[in-house]
Amino acid sequence: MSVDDLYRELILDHYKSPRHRGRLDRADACAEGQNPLCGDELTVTLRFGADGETIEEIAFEGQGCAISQAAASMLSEEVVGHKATEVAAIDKDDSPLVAMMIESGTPLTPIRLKCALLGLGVLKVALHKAVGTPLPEEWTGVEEVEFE
Amino acid sequence: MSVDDLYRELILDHYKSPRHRGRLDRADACAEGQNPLCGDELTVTLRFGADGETIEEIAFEGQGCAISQAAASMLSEEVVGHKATEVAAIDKDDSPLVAMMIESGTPLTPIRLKCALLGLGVLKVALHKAVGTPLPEEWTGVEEVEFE
Amino acid sequence: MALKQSTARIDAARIRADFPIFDQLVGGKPLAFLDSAVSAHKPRFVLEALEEFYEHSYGNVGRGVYALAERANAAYEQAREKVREFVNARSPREVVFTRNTTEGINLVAYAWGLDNLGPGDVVLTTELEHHSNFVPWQEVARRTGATFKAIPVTAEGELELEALDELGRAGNVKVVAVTAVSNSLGTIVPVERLIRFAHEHGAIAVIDAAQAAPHRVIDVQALDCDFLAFSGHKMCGPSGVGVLYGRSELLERMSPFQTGGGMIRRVSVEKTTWAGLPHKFEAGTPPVAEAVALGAAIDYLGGIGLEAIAAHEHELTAYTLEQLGEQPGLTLYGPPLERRAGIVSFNLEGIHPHDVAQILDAEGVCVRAGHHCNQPLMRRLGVAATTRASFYLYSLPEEVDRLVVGLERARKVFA
Amino acid sequence: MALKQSTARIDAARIRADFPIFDQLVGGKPLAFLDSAVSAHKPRFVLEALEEFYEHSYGNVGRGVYALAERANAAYEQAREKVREFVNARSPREVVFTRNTTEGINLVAYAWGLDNLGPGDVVLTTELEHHSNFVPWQEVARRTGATFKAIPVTAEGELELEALDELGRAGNVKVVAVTAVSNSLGTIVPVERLIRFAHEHGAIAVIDAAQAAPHRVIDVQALDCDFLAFSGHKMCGPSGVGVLYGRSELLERMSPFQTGGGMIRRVSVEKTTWAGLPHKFEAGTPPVAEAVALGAAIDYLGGIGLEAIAAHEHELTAYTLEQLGEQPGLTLYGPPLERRAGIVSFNLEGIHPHDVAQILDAEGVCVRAGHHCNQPLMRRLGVAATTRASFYLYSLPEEVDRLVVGLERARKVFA
Ligand SMILES: Cc1ncc(COP(=O)(O)O)c(C=O)c1O
Ligand SMILES: Cc1ncc(COP(=O)(O)O)c(C=O)c1O
Repeated sequence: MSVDDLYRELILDHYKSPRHRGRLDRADACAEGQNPLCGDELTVTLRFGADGETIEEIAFEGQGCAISQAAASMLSEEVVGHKATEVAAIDKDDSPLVAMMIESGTPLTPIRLKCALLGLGVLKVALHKAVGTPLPEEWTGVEEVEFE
Repeated sequence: MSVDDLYRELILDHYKSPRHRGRLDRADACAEGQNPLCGDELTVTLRFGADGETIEEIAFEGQGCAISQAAASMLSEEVVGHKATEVAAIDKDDSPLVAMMIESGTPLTPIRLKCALLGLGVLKVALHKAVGTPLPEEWTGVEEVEFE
Repeated sequence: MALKQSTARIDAARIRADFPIFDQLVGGKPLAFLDSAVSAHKPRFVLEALEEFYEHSYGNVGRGVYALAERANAAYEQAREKVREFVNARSPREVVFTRNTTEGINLVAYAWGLDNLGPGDVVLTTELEHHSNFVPWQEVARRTGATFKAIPVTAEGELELEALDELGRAGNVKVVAVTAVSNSLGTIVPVERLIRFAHEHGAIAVIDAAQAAPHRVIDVQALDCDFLAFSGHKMCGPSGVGVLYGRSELLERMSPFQTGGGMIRRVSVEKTTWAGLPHKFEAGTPPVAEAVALGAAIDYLGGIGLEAIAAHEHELTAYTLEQLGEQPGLTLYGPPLERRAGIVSFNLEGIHPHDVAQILDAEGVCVRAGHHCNQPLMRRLGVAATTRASFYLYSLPEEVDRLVVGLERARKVFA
Repeated sequence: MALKQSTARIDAARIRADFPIFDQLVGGKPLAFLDSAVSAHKPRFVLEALEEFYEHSYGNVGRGVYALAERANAAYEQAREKVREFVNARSPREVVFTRNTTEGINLVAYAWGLDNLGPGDVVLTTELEHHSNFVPWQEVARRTGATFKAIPVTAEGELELEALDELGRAGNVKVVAVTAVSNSLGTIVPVERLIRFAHEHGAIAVIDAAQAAPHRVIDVQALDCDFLAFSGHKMCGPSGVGVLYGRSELLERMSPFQTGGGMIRRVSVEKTTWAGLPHKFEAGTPPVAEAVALGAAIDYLGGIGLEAIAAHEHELTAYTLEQLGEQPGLTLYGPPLERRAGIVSFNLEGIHPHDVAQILDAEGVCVRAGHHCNQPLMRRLGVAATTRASFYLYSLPEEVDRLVVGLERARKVFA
């Protein structure tokens, strides 16, 4: 994978101008997670619609590399309007940034994949805590850092 | 070293007819020790002369290979009449069986050396406990098995 | 884990050519190597994988983003996946790389035991155990105030399973730690029975597979054990690497064993949290190259087939029992052939095993002499030591013949 | 452990030819390998020693009486003697082979800590520590009820030694655990001062020499430390082996850490006693081949000379600080050159270290990006991560030049 493929315009754009950035007050679900390899951290907060299961608002906050931040930003655009169960079922290969790299024939390496999946993982943890949807395997048994 | 060198007549003779075999009553010094590699065990008991430091009587008891048993037997013949401090100063290369093998140009290998030195080690432990002579390095810090 | 008789046969003489150690003469004689239970030799295939890794892909794991680091990491995780398949674990998250069997058992004894045992609890092992599946339990019992007990064995070296009823009635059994195959006697232990016993009493079942994994198919799901440990060096892999399989539900709830780099989630003076499985149990730089080479060993053994290897060893064992049975003054230990892996322990009357082994060595025959890290078993058998021959895929009947000749010589020397 | 300037110079380009890893192109480019602090590459000399051992002398240690086993045992103990000389220990009994630095520290934390720490006692480490010399102490403090404290560091990453007075006055310090060289910043720590402090207060001094042993002469007698740990893989040795030096008086009085085969004197259900040093601390089959190859690495480094290696790294570090100091938007971390080993950490404004490392990788430049297992230090520096270049005997100034070119490219990509 060439560096230009990886740092293509879309990713840099999301990195520099992240969508749904911040932290919601009165959130219905929230979680915080780290990528232990690099120390990157992301916090997600979200609110459901009236049905109590459709994501109406979402916000990510944290610090990390372009891949992890852009992946969270791209994900945030995709999940609004979707039900918790649908989001919990998103396969890693279907998260937007990862899918884009696969489609372009330049899949992420395993280590960078962990960066790209931090946002999805944290989101699934939040949904799990709020409405009991399944956790991804790599997050089971991990002592969850409580959200203050 | 050829097997015949190792199992020369003298060694087999001491193995089959060990000298100073047994256990003394009313011993002035005693100790028990193992070769952890093979589980061989030897117990030594001894009595000092009137000066309280010259070995007057000694007895070894235990089980083990021809080398360990013959070495203890040969040693027992050598130490009678010697002072505790003299015995504590016997270098491993000077214990009778080991010295004999070195002289004949067929020194023991490191693992068999441990067998040959079990008797000397146990004896030094006994003297250390009775009259405070130094322990060989390999016996320091070893939890000594108490003699009942 | 009963012996699966298979029609596949291996050509041990051809296999032997894969092992460079046999290319040399030792003391002017070709090696008759009958000591594989202590450690196996390495085929060229494994040594080449080791070298290839160091020369082209070496790096630390789980950390770097550059290509070489990704390559090392991928090779390491691929080895883990090979191990997962080898023992049929549900997930590579259940596969922890250790130094050896001993460390795997210590890991469970410390990380599970310190937090889950206390006065009144019973830690149950057996008189058949290698010290590595005996002393760690004795130690953790001492530290926690739990009671340490050992299931007795018969004079033939099989577990006295009738003792289980009473042990079960007495209650409070929290751990059942048992070997799958005895390293001294070759006894094949009915571990399924003991695992069932453990679970009926709410205990965890810990299997020492050091002597099983190299020789017979292991399926941790079929066994339903909670932990299972083995060593790479006994199965044609390098020294310095072993495996602990652990049921993920248990591993997830356990404290870590060793702590440090690579196993944390977040560290601060106030509080530290742990990484997910299996990394939580792999503190510090792991034996990276060794794990990769163990993966190659699994490939190598897989190419030959464990069933075929077990069948080959079974034949050699039958032949050895037959040959040794005819030797004057020779006592054989252990169970009958049907319940025995490729290990034969014996003693020659009036000659200490050390001396037997020394004389055999002069004939180029390598056997083990001693207590084999089985002192409780030796005490049960009423001996201080035995001489032991053990087989592997490269073992040949000629080696057994040379053993017999050597024993005759030993009798002559000591006549 | 101050930097010894030596007039000896090494020919790094020639040395580089000893390392097969550099014979290849990665991604079409020669390697600019600036990540030796995480793990070093291996010279052919070491790989050949490893192969030679497996092919001719492989065996388990301390057990067999046959010639091959004696050979393996002798090679293993000879490696121990080489390590003894390398750190100037009084006796090989003070040299314990471990898996890595992390295990050495865990050994002390468990085997010394569990029996010697309790409520009211203080375990003192520093904010500079690698997680491997931080978390084990935090954990043993938690288990024993002791208090865990960390000596603070300055913004330049040096220890605030003034803090010692108050810590000393508060009393009850039982352990002082400190690194000799910071793996993130290269800080050379005045460990002599801390060891003296420890002994003045009746504490043990534990030195993490993971980043020191590969690069500078260590003399445990001159240092007067109680324990000192390092890893083989960072000093041209194989993965899977490390060393713990321990003062014999302490090791003798300590309980074992792991238990099992090879470390016992006598085992029974009622009571087990331990073998003498160093075997008491080496349970199970050790990393035999790895220890032998580590011995070869010591020979290799000795042939070149640690002073010359340190001097070479010093020059490269000076050059790097100079080059990077001119880069726009680049922040350098760590102490001045005089108190710095061959490690340089930095950040580029607006670009995360992971992205920097990824772009550098595309240029064939291997650097580390992350928290380097130093989260408490990162927090002190106010960053989540840094990019780090680190040097070894085979490092070349051209590699630094390629780093600079790569950084320019990173700025362009993120412009
Ligand atoms: C200062 C320091 N301590 C400890 C360690 C841990 O070494 P290992 O992973 O070999 O146990 C490292 C290696 O990263 C280090 O740099
Ligand atoms: C049954 C059994 N358990 C445990 C062990 C210990 O294995 P390791 O020394 O590789 O830890 C052995 C090896 O001797 C063994 O045979």
